[in-house]
Amino acid sequence: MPDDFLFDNRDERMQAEALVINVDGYEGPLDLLLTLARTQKVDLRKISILALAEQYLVFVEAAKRLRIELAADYLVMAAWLAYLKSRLLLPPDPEEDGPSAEDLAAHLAFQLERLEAMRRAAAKIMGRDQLGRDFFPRGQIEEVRATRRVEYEATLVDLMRAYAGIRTREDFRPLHFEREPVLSMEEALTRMKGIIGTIVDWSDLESFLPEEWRHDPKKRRSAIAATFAASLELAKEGSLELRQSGTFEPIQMRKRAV
Amino acid sequence: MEPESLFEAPPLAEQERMVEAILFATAKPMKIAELAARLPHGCEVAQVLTMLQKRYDGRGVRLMKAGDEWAFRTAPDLGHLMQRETVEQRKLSRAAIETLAIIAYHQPVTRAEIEEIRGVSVSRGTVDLLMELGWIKLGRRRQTPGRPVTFTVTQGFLDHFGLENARDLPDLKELRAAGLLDNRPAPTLPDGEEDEDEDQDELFD
Amino acid sequence: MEPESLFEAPPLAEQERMVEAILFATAKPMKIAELAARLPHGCEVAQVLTMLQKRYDGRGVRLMKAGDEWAFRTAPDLGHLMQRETVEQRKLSRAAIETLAIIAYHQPVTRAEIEEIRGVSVSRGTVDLLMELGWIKLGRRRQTPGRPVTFTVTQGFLDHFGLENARDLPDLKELRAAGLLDNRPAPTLPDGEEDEDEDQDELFD
Repeated sequence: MPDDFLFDNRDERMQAEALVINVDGYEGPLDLLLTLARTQKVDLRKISILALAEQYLVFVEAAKRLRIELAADYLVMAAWLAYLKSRLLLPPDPEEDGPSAEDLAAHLAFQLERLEAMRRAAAKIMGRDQLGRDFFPRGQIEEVRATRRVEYEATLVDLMRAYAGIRTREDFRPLHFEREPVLSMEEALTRMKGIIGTIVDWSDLESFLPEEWRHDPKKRRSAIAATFAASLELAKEGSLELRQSGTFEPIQMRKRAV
Repeated sequence: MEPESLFEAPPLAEQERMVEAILFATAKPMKIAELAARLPHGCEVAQVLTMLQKRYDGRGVRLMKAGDEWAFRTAPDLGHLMQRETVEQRKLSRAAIETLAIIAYHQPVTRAEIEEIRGVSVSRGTVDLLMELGWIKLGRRRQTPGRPVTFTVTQGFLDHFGLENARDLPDLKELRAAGLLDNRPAPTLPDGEEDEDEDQDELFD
Repeated sequence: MEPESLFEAPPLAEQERMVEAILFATAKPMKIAELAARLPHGCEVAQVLTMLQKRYDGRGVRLMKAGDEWAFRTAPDLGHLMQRETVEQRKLSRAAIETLAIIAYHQPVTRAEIEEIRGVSVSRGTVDLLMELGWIKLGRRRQTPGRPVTFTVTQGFLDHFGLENARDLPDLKELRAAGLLDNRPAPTLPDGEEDEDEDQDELFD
């Protein structure tokens, strides 16, 4: 690209130099392009993208001449604009696919117009009345006192389950045998062994029943049977003598004399 | 020299708006002199305050004077709106629900009878809680030695549990039929542990 | 079952007093549901708010709606009286202001879209600051590859700038009619370089 093409407009070059000094003031290449576009002093919709691309390239060239380091994205944009410019100037290449140069230019114009619109909108938003600057909230806030209320939950099912639980707790006691109204022979034997030494004279078997087993008929029968079986066992051992005067007569016992 | 002094004070209605806005936004009550310092020269602050007080008369907010300071305040009858109630859901303790169940099924019932059925003593805390909830109340004294008080359930209890009548409560057989009695013991509590705690509670009551 | 439901709601005038008192007591805008939770059952909160808004129309204090929240605020034309209440406002950077505007007009918008509009990357500090100010928040993830997060403005933004609604943004209709709020993707260059960059940005979100 010939130099004189870039610098054919002296005013433009001077303008680019003036802008380039301020390079830190731009928020990226798009911002710079927008600033350059404004120098065209036309509606953004009527802007010449070709002219804008040229302005930008002049800017970059000026920066180079002034030995100002430009961030990479400015250079990427310069390369892209150089490409766009060549596409815009040259007749369309039928071999090339992708968007036309006009599409690319139109999109750039759209981007500039949109950025401009957002800037204006931002300014309008910031120009609105603002809370804490133009209008104000209540200054004296009354604290809301928080009170805590406990609400107890209980459903009918809970209630019924609880009751059922109580009434059937018996059912769920750890397994053990209830003491049946039966005196075991072992118990009777132990007991008899303890008292056998005191039975010197013939005595009725029934007088040796444990006190708590004498009254309830069921228990009494069980105790008689057990005590009788125990005394038979002791007779067999030879430590006790038994006698009965007749059928259904009282059974008597005494210690066997050694 | 302040430029405002060159101009007439704004109309009273405008002064009223101004004082209203200042008193609304300020963090603390303000004296007439402080208000005047914020307003254009020549404002009739005292008069405006009276106008404003009248305007808010009977509203949800009032312009109040405390000493020589003025402030907007919530109308005293609406103070209750400034309380936010947080409701915490809590399960009734097993002791409480069992006691309640026994009272519901056996009413009127004495404390001794409840204890006999539960097999453990009933803490005062439990009875108090059930009373507070409005689910049980004192019934007639039992005409037996010592004339012990009895407990019955209340209308509130019936409402809460959706019962017409305590007699509508299902009996054991129905409970079992309803599957409410699975043949497993209730989650095992070591015997009387919970109630020991309760007894301790009672000591500290 | 709540006992209040058994009673009729208080008369509208009384409801108006109540809402007035509640809103006067707080600096924070409140939703209708929040108000309703503080009022007796059956109150016509929306209707009452409209009544109250009318009552305060033209006063020094106004009832303002921001999104679905309501708050009393001083009339903007009286701001000059309130200088002493002014909290020193942080000067927002141009980047922050523009980013805010882009989010407001294009919401929900992804970071990549903001960058596309501004032509520069969005610094994390900018987004953080706007979040901290309570003016923007995360929206739903975009249902596109990478599921990028989106940003939207908040109720706090509306409240701060006295907007009843995001639809009330300045020039919104005109911008939309001009197609400037369209999501018009860049024509893809043959090498697709630009889009790769965008995707990468998204990966780092």
